[in-house]
Amino acid sequence: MTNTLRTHGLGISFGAFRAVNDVNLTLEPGARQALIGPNGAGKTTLINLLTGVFMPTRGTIHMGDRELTSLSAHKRARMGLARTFQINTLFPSLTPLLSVVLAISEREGLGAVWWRPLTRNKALFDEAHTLLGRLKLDALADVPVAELAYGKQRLLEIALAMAARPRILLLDEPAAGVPEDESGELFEAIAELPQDISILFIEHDMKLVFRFSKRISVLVAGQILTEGTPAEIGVDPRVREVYLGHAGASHV
Amino acid sequence: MSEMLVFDQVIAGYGNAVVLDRLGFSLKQGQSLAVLGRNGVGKTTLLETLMGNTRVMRGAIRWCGEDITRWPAHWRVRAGLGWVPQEREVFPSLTVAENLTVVARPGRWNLQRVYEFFPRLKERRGNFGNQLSGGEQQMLAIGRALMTNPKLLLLDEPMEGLAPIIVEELAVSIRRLCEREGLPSIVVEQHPVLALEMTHQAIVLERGTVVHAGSSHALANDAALLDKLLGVGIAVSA
Amino acid sequence: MQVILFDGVAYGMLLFLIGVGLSITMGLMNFVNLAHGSFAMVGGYAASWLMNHFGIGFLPSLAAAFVSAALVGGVLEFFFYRRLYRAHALDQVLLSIGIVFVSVAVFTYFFGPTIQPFQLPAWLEGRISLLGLEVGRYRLFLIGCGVAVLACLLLVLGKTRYGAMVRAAVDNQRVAGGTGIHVQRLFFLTFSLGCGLAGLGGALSLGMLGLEPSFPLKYLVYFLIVVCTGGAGTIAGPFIAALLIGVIDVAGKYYLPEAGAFLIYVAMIALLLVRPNGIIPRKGLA
Amino acid sequence: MKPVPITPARLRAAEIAFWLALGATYFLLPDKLTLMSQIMIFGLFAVSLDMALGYAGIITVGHAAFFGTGAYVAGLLGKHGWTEPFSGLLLALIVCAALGYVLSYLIVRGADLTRLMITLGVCVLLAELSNRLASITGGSDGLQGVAIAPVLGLFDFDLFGRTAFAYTYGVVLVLFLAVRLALRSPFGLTLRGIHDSRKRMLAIGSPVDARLRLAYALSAGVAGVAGALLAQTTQFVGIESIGFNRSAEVMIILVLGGTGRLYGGLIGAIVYMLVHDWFADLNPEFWMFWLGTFLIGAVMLGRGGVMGALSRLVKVGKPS
Amino acid sequence: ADEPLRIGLIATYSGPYADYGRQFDAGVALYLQEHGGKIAGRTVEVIKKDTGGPAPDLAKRMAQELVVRDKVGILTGVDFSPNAYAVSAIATQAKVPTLVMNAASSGITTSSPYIARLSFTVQQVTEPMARWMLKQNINDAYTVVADYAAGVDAETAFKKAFTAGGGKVSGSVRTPMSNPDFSAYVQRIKDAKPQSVFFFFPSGVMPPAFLKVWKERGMDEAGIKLFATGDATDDSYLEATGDVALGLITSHHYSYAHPSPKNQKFVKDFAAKFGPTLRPSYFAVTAYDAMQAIDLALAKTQGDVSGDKVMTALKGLSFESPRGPVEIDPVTRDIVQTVYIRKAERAKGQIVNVEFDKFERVKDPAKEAN
Ligand SMILES: Nc1ncnc2c1ncn2[C@@H]1O[C@H](COP(=O)(O)OP(=O)(O)OP(=O)(O)O)[C@@H](O)[C@H]1O
Ligand SMILES: Nc1ncnc2c1ncn2[C@@H]1O[C@H](COP(=O)(O)OP(=O)(O)OP(=O)(O)O)[C@@H](O)[C@H]1O
Ligand SMILES: [Mg+2]
Ligand SMILES: [Mg+2]
Repeated sequence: MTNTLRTHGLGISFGAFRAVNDVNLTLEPGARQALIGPNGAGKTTLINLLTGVFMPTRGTIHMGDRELTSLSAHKRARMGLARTFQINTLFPSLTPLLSVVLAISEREGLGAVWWRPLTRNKALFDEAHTLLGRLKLDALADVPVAELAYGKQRLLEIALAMAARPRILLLDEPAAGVPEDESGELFEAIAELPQDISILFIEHDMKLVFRFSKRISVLVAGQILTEGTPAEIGVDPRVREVYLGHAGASHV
Repeated sequence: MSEMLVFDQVIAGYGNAVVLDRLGFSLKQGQSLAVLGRNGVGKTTLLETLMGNTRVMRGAIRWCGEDITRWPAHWRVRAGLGWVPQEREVFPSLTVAENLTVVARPGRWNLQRVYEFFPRLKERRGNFGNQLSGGEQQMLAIGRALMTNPKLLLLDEPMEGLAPIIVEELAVSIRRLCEREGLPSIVVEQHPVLALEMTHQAIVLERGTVVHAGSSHALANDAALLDKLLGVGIAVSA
Repeated sequence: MQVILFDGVAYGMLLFLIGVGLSITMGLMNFVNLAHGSFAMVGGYAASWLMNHFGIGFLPSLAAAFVSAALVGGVLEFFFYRRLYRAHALDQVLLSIGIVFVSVAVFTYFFGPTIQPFQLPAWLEGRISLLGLEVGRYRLFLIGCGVAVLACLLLVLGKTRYGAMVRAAVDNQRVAGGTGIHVQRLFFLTFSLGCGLAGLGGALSLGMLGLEPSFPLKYLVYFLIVVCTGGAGTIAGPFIAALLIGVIDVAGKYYLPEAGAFLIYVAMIALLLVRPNGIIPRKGLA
Repeated sequence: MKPVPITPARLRAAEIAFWLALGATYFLLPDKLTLMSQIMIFGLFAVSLDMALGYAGIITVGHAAFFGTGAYVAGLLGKHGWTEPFSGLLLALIVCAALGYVLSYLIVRGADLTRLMITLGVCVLLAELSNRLASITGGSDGLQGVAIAPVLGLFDFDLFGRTAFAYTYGVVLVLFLAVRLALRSPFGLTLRGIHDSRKRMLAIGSPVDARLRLAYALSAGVAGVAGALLAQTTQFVGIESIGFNRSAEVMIILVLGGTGRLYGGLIGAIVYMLVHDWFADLNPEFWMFWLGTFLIGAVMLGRGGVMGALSRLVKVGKPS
Repeated sequence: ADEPLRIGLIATYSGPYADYGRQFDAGVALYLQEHGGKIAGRTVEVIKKDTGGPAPDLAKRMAQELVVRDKVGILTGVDFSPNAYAVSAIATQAKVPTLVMNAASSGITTSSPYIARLSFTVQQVTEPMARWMLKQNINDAYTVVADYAAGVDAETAFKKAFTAGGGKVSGSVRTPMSNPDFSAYVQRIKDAKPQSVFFFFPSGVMPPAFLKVWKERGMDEAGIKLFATGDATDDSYLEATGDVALGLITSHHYSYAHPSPKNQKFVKDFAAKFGPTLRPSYFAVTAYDAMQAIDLALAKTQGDVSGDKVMTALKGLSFESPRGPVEIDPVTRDIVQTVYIRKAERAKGQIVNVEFDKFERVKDPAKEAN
């Protein structure tokens, strides 16, 4: 069974406005693919379509040979489609540890188990600690999320997505607000994820995009303008004009 | 009287937690300032304190010679502080146009000029605040601050989430605002190179206090110092 | 048939008039103000007291009802409400219930537990012929008032910056303050306006409902129905909801009297199932 | 004012002390036993509301729908010859949980205000229905002729309310422990997550609506037991058991005690009902003034109810 | 006997029905004042408990506490039927004589042998109205009642008596208890054009609201006659109800304007004690009578308050009340009294129920039948 994520003619309209229009996108297993494009191009909306936050007005989404198009968000998540949010969407009153434990317990299908204390399940906590350690959040494991600095919250976003042991990971500007050196580390951590996980990430930081992606899709005004390797995209004059400005050249 | 803004040994935080610890610096009239530092050192808290959203336990903040430490936020805006919060925080139940007009104060900046500055906002003017893309929200937050016709812009990571081409343009524009229109800014940034390019002065924070203060130009050209303060060796080489 | 429709509309207007203040304090300002009826009661007692003891006319008494309720609202806002704008909705519930209890006891103490005497002025009594239809004058008057209040509010809240400022401040007080909005004054005025409208509604209800100290508890459910089915935070929403509910209730009781007590709630639930965010959902929260 | 740190072990000790103290009122307040029983019943009712409101975040002002249904189930059983008390409770639990589950389909889908109004509407409709079905329920005169056999075949419900107290105490304790367990289980954590961010819960694969339905049904079942307890110990069911006023009252109790804090419901019931009883004895006409002042004072002094205030005074440290 | 006589008074002192408790208190206080604060030679201590309206669990708890903790000898008050039913269990269990001052559901006295009633039953005041209407050659009626137990009792009793006497009930409607606008119902009646309408609403806000619409709709001009039980013209509410009440014919056991000397003294003393604005309503009279009944019963038992003795003494007791002669049925322990037909009129600037016809020694018809 392959885990290729494929969309066909995918689109959504808000009123008369076509935020995403006729997108054919393929995400191969093990992909490290970047999705770039001007502000308001529809990148986040596309991820929302893929994860089931929005239902498309047109087109289809397949994962392997299963059609996801009208599946609800949590079912897609169960199938291994995890994401982070561009604007932090965390559990402010929980601690990072409990947040991750929660994500793991839902992954394990324990969410409806009400007759057994949580603490009885040591494995959950061990796994959570390991994961937090990997993202250098272990020191903050018991601080309420609401009190974490923004950058740490960004990391927790990723931790929550990873806790789901995803097969496909969709990252919406994971490094925004994270200092440069750490964002590099962060991306390295992501790149080191098992090769069978496919990753699609949105990022406006071209250093990161060019360093970590193997393939780049460029979305403009809701449509895929072009796709290609970093080298190809970096020199594409159309991409430069609408998106990169002078930034592209310096990274190629 | 050439000091525009002075932080005098400010101790401030949230509830009982101290975040800014005897933080002090001053900024001259017409100069813009970069605030650098790693995650969680208190950059945002500095701006929040300037806007009166934290609890100041000791010290004073002087703006154009007046002690504004205890002023309510809306007085500070009237006195010329224009704030762009870190998480953008546009008003979700107002349209783009309303988000802008609702805070409007008389001056050079009006709806039309903001739309010229960010054409994208004009296209999306009927959308509600929560129906915007991340970058559009960022533009709106900046536009909203401009609409208050401030004397000093407070930008908390303004470039976050913006497309490279817009970042480039915005950096140029912010510098130009300072030079041509006399509207300086305090810029909090994760990308020191960018921030230092845009500003005259720079301070570096660590655990809520200033560990370095100097000219932006000097700091930008001192790779070793930057690396020591911020650990961004890779970035500087670019 | 037309009479039933007319009665329904008039009843709906009454619901709108006593509920609209709540769509400002609760809908617009997001303060779960269960004490709305207490302010309506202040207005009602003010009007009936002025009329009974000083022989003041009905119309001036209505104005007085608005002013007195707005004043009481302003005072309570200053001492209590303003401290809880950012608090959890349930703390607001507790405060406002406390205020209801106190108001019930205070009015019982000063005015006794029975209903207030009230005599409509002669020009509002009886019926009048309108397009061949015999309709109650008072009901017609209520409709007039309802439309007038609706028009004023739409103008003030919709077309001016004031309304947008309130919404902004409710969305995010911290940032509203940080962009120059004087949130405290704005809320004070808006809250007083909501209370004033409640008072006006309370006074206008005198002609149909009996006014007694337990008024705030007795009609609480009706206020909530109007505001919530209409769509909190809008003015036109509650207006339409009130009309719909008024007509459904009156028509239902006329044609299907056995179902009398169920109708209004069934209608409400049905409306909410069809439109979970109210008839006119508050914008930007979709 | 710095919070005083306490260890989880101390917290456990405090919990045990709480229940011992509650049990000790049997000896300390022998002529207040009926009040104490009713306090525990309303405490349990408030705890059930807390599951829905505090933990699952379902704003409901119609919880008396289940309290009343439970009361009628137990009452009708007793009236028609099934007088064994425990099985009456069990049946009330099952019926109410089922009713809660069915109704949850109406309730879980909406936004806060919608939920508020739908729960309110359903509650009023059920109250009206029991008024209409007077031939079964006794309508507004109440259900008379409820007979309950001695508990365990040994202890008759006496005039002094001793049996009622002990019976109530036992049942409330058992149910409370069950609720406590549920809230400390993975399911409890899920509820906290949903409360914080529904969007994120969906993204980590949690079927949020199904979880909320489960919470609502469990909460309805517990509320039903509380109602059944009241019916059995008073051997009467008034139509007021099912009305909006009762829903509102239990909400006040819970909010006063503190939502989302497990003990909030019990503490709220103790404080509210004792204060109410005290003021009403002192001044039967104007106790509402004092009670209202008390409530206003309580919010002004501390948010989040009694438990909210307590939680600011102490901080549970990690076991060292 | 220097031990004071403790009497537990369970009533509504707060909320929408707070007038009931206020009137009870006034009646009790007046009687005690007239008798030097003593009954059967013992000083009386009245312990008040507020139920805040119909609240059976509360009422039962209060009864229990009164008996167990406060050691009262007698329970009284009890304004709502569910409260009475709930209290009856305590009365039986503790064998405490309980004198119901208002609760009007017929079955209450049957629910415990320790309950006697000094007020009235719904049926008792409804049936005479039906009979009287028939006497006036009104044989077509439409009934309107509030949809709760007492309303249904009134409807049933009226229908039974009216049809038994050859009348025809051409329509009936039950309105919800919480019903701000009566226009739909009144319009329905108007379109049905019955000869007459009989209505029953609990005293309080419902009757004035109904009467307002009745007037506005011009029902009198349409020739439809209106009748009700005296709950509609409760003296406590009558003045506030205003002109819309004028002309309404009602049946009840007490009017403030009852012309007997006993009542005139009662009213005068009442005004002297509580001021001119508070009128004694039928609640105050029952409370006054309940005290009188206790007094007479204890005189028979020589101050013994044990349940069985007091109940025996109460049975068959008859005395003169401000409402007229009353007696306690030895079999049912329910009151037997005169039911008057009255008309709301303006007299000396006040609106009062003027009695102009009566039915003597009316028993509770609901129990007669069995
Ligand atoms: N609910 C909505 N209703 C109407 N328009 C919407 C809605 N949500 C998003 N949009 C519009 O759709 C467009 C695409 O938004 P999206 O968030 O996908 O952009 P993006 O590519 O992620 O941009 P950015 O890089 O700035 O985050 C934007 O112009 C936005 O204004
Ligand atoms: N509301 C709050 N309550 C308590 N502590 C807080 C709160 N907000 C922030 N903090 C703490 O204050 C410190 C400084 O946070 P601040 O947001 O100012 O950092 P920052 O420098 O802006 O970081 P970033 O680069 O991530 O935006 C952090 O340690 C954070 O945990
Ligand atoms: Mg985006
Ligand atoms: Mg920051």
